[in-house]
Amino acid sequence: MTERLRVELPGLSLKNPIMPASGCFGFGEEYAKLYDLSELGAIMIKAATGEERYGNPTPRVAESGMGMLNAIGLQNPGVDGILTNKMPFLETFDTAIIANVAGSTPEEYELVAEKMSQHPGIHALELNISCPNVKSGGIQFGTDPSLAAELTRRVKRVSTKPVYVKLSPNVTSIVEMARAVEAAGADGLTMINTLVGMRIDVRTGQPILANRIGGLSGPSIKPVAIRMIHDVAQAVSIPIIGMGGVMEVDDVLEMIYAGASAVAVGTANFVNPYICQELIQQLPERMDELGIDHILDIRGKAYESTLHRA
Amino acid sequence: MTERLRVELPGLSLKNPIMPASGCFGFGEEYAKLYDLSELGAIMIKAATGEERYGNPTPRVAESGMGMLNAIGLQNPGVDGILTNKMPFLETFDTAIIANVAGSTPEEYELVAEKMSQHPGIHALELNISCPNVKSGGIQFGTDPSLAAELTRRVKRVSTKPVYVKLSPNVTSIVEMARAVEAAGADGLTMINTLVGMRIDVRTGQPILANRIGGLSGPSIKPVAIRMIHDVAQAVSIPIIGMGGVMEVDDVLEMIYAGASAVAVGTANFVNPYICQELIQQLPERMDELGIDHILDIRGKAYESTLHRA
Amino acid sequence: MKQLLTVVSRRTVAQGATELVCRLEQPQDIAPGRFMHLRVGPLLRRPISIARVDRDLITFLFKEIGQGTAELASLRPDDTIDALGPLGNGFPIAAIHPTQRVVLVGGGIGVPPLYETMRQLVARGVTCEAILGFDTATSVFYEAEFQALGKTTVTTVDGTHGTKGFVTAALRPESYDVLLACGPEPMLKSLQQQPIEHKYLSIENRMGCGIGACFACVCQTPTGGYVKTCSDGPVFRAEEVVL
Amino acid sequence: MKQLLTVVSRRTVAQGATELVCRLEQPQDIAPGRFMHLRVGPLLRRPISIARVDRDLITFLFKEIGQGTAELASLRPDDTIDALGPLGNGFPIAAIHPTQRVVLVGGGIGVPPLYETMRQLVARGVTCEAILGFDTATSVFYEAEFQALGKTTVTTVDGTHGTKGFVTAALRPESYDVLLACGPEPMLKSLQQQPIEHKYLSIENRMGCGIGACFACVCQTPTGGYVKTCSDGPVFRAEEVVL
Ligand SMILES: Cc1cc2nc3c(=O)[nH]c(=O)nc-3n(C[C@H](O)[C@H](O)[C@H](O)COP(=O)(O)OP(=O)(O)OC[C@H]3O[C@@H](n4cnc5c(N)ncnc54)[C@H](O)[C@@H]3O)c2cc1C
Ligand SMILES: Cc1cc2nc3c(=O)[nH]c(=O)nc-3n(C[C@H](O)[C@H](O)[C@H](O)COP(=O)(O)OP(=O)(O)OC[C@H]3O[C@@H](n4cnc5c(N)ncnc54)[C@H](O)[C@@H]3O)c2cc1C
Ligand SMILES: Cc1cc2nc3c(=O)[nH]c(=O)nc-3n(C[C@H](O)[C@H](O)[C@H](O)COP(=O)(O)O)c2cc1C
Ligand SMILES: Cc1cc2nc3c(=O)[nH]c(=O)nc-3n(C[C@H](O)[C@H](O)[C@H](O)COP(=O)(O)O)c2cc1C
Ligand code: FES
Ligand code: FES
Repeated sequence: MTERLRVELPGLSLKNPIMPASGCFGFGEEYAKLYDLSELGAIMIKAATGEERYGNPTPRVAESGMGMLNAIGLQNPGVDGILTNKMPFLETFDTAIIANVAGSTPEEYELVAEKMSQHPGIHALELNISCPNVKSGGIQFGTDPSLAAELTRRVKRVSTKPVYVKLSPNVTSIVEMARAVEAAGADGLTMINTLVGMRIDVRTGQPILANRIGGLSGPSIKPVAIRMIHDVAQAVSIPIIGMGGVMEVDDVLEMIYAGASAVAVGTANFVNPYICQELIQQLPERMDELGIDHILDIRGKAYESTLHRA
Repeated sequence: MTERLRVELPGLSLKNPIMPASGCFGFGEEYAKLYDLSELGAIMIKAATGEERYGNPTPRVAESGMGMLNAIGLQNPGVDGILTNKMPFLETFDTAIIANVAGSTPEEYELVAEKMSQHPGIHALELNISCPNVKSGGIQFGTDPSLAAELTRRVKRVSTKPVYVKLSPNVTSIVEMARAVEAAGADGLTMINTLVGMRIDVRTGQPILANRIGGLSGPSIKPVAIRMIHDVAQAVSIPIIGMGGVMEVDDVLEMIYAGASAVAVGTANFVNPYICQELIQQLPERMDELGIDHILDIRGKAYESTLHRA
Repeated sequence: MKQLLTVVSRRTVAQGATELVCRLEQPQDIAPGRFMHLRVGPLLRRPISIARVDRDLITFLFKEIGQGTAELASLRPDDTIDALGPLGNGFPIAAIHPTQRVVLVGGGIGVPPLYETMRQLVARGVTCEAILGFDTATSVFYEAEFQALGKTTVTTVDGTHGTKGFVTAALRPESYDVLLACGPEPMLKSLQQQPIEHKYLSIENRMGCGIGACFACVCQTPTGGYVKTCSDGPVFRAEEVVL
Repeated sequence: MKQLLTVVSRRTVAQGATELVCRLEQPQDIAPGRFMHLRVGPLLRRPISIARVDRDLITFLFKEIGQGTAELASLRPDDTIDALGPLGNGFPIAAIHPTQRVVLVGGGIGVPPLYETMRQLVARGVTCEAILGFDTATSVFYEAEFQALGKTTVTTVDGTHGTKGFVTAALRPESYDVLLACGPEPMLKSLQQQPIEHKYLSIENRMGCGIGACFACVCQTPTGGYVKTCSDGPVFRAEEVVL
């Protein structure tokens, strides 16, 4: 791995800026059969809750244009199950592990965050305040700046590891949300989570997803992600891990130009399970073509040159 | 035209529920060369402002996945120009004309609305409080419920025709916006306008659109539109004209199942200029296949059966 | 696991049903009942069962449902398909003894995986019987192909071909030791209740990843747990799953 | 106006440049400089100039830029393209007298529309000269085709073929009455300043509808007004547009 791709973020020393997004890579086991996970910059593991959860009924996914709706509903083995059964395997790889922390109450978030942060194999937490697929908890924290700030403060208090807050795009002002959690002590931001959407089956007249609504991800949401990263990067001084519709190496560059310091890949793993590995391999060549020396040389350049112009 | 497609809405007696969306059909002149505009349920004409506007610099459009970003910036000949030069032609068709009213200040909205509503050839107004592409005005009214309500009240006061308010999807709660404008006297809603987005050209590191941000439309936003229509339809009692990503006859049905009473088609006109005509022709056959007698028999059925179940 | 398939031939085998024969990049033996995850449609892959494999040739049989299968149906010789697979776990043919009486029950577009299954069982000396259910005469396919392998009964809902009714109309549960089935959920549900000792059902579920990572395709188990259709299945013992 | 084109042949004419010959559904005469709006890529159409028309055959020449043109370049004989057109207003060849000295100046992928233009002018008895600018030797195409119609000078920026430099390096403005040009904006800008009486420029602009309805493709005029590239152009008098 060349040093041109190295990115240093709070708690995370990444050999490259590419990582699978939470919920789109399980706990790595399936993808480890396809390539060496040590090649990854980091792995954002599936959301953890205090107890094991079964999630929503099926159908849990639907397609729409170049997007995917999902309503998995935070199915996971619970924080203890993850620490006991999933972490030992993940620790065998030379890559950073970011634990996605979810819950229905602030207490549940605290419990999960505290346990996760104490595990030596976990490098940082990603506070999931933006899951649109669970009835209680999740999205309310993600759409109200003061609730989000309060939750961030509480989790920061119990966590021994840096805390990244995952922002929801389903808000009037994502900049306000970002500022609120930064002020509350967030070490970084990850964005964006999915847009709330619905598809209806015209044969039945009913929503396709059993949960009715789901989260829209994939190429459809990329322009929304780029614009939000672009706006937030200028408003905060903590780093951003960008995500939303990344499918190709140019999408990675777009996100970094917009202000992200690293990039997570979600839905694309389902389309091409080798995508993260391929993006890491393709980055240096594409950077050569575009005359980019270090990947972070372009960070935020989409707005910085405007500032200079002004 | 069969009566199975007829839809009666405030100020609008539509022979069918299909109409081109504002800004995607100009003032009908170009499309009139392709087919008889009298076949349309209605025509939503391009936004009008108090004075002629040139709009944003180019490039004004970009593509992204199955979506399109535009930043036209309300280019239009001004309300007087439209009434003098565009309405005479539009009046030659047997279809309802809906005038899209825009502005930077409440006074400008009032001026445009008053003039438009007095024209006998205009059947209803569409209050555009959600254009993301203009620096001042437009979107602020569309993201703050009390500003939106106040503007609706003012426009209702001066308008002699029913007023439909066009909602922006770039809000935390579109239901709150819908309720606010309903309470302020709106006769109907049109939704959704575009999602704010950005694309960056990796060769320059700069946004593709000269205006930097633009409005995302097309299939990419359809699930967001469906979900918002579904939520709003249950919260208000005024009718909804749905739009956002409609490309096929099943998309029309999806919107009506979700709660819309009529459907507007935007971006799809650029992909296939005959699309509105084709949708109108295909609707009865598709309704036969699905056993739908009158188009409004399915209105809101996606949630009504839930209510029954509950 | 990822490979490019090259279309060799395409033909319509029944109304709305297409047979697509492709060349595998990596010729291999494939246990019956597994599937390939094909990159068609705008974004997500489509799971399609393997209806037949001969060294380097693979056959799919599918019904046009939406954009993805329509795209598949429009492919022409020399077109390529980005495929992931074979995925999943198929029918446990190695565990079946030639002395056991086997019935394969397929409903509509659930028929395809049973064809390769019956081929491999017959090759192993197992005598099989097939019951294939379709809606109507024009949707029947592969009847002759199955008949060449063993006793085959076709049922149609409207009685326009073969026995009138659902597959259960032709099923004599007491005559079998093993049931292998694939088809629509209502059919599988009714087969679940049949008094046959070994029952294996291939189930369908909307998929994301197809490899067990995304939890899109879970199916509940009677004990309150869950299995993943893509990686634990698509074939399960009838007692293992709540349909 | 909407028609299905059927691909007849496809070949690479220079590095990254493809020539696609298609059969028109509605054979027609087409004024040079007009374009077709082709449905490729995920959503929006792509405007591509008409490089040649012979009764029912139409030729496009294009450079692979992104997904849309890559898709076009991957088409094979018998594939079809959903096309809208011909659209726009082309070069005013009917207004050019055989006595006028005409120069056609093309830059890179601006060259294609000039080929049909020169063909039609020569057919009308007008003597034309062509100056074709490319980046480098490997990107040069259609040199022989132009040469067969009249005097043709090729320039390359790096001097690897023909005259070294930009097209202006080979342009002697005093020798022409009419200039017809198509190419990148900087080239058109410099041609705008040339002391030639009649100058017509074909400009490019990102398009939505392609027919004048969406205001995506406007270009400012010196008087503060605007024109639409798709329906008023793409060819304009040099004095009409602010580049
Ligand atoms: C293990 C497995 C094996 C299958 N084998 C076959 C086969 O051999 N022949 C055949 O005709 N069909 C088979 N199917 C069903 C087939 O996958 C769907 O018909 C197909 O995905 C529909 O895609 P579409 O784009 O045409 O339809 P659309 O309805 O437009 O698809 C939209 C989305 O829903 C999913 N989807 C829709 N219907 C189904 C379904 N029944 N099962 C799973 N996903 C669905 C699609 O994959 C896609 O993600 C199989 C399904 C599974 C799970
Ligand atoms: C009137 C006209 C005639 C043209 N004739 C030719 C021709 O004969 N040969 C040729 O090679 N090219 C021609 N072009 C340019 C051609 O349209 C673009 O190269 C093409 O649209 C790029 O599409 P893409 O999907 O490959 O690239 P992408 O960059 O992926 O396209 C993304 C979007 O930007 C638009 N776009 C990108 N570049 C251009 C451009 N230069 N002009 C207009 N839209 C653009 C695309 O249409 C699409 O909507 C012409 C353009 C115009 C306006
Ligand atoms: C199937 C699926 C499951 C997801 N599960 C989670 C999750 O558990 N926690 C979380 O924070 N985000 C989850 N996400 C959101 C993704 O991490 C990511 O933010 C989003 O999908 C946008 O990225 P993409 O377009 O690359 O997929 C999930 C997304 C998908 C598609
Ligand atoms: C090029 C373009 C111009 C538009 N101009 C307007 C406008 O003037 N007024 C308005 O209210 N909406 C305007 N819109 C928004 C559309 O009317 C519509 O709400 C939106 O595009 C979603 O529908 P669609 O996905 O079918 O395009 C415009 C959209 C596009 C793509
Ligand atoms: S489809 Fe992802 S777990 Fe089965
Ligand atoms: S592209 Fe729509 S006006 Fe020219």
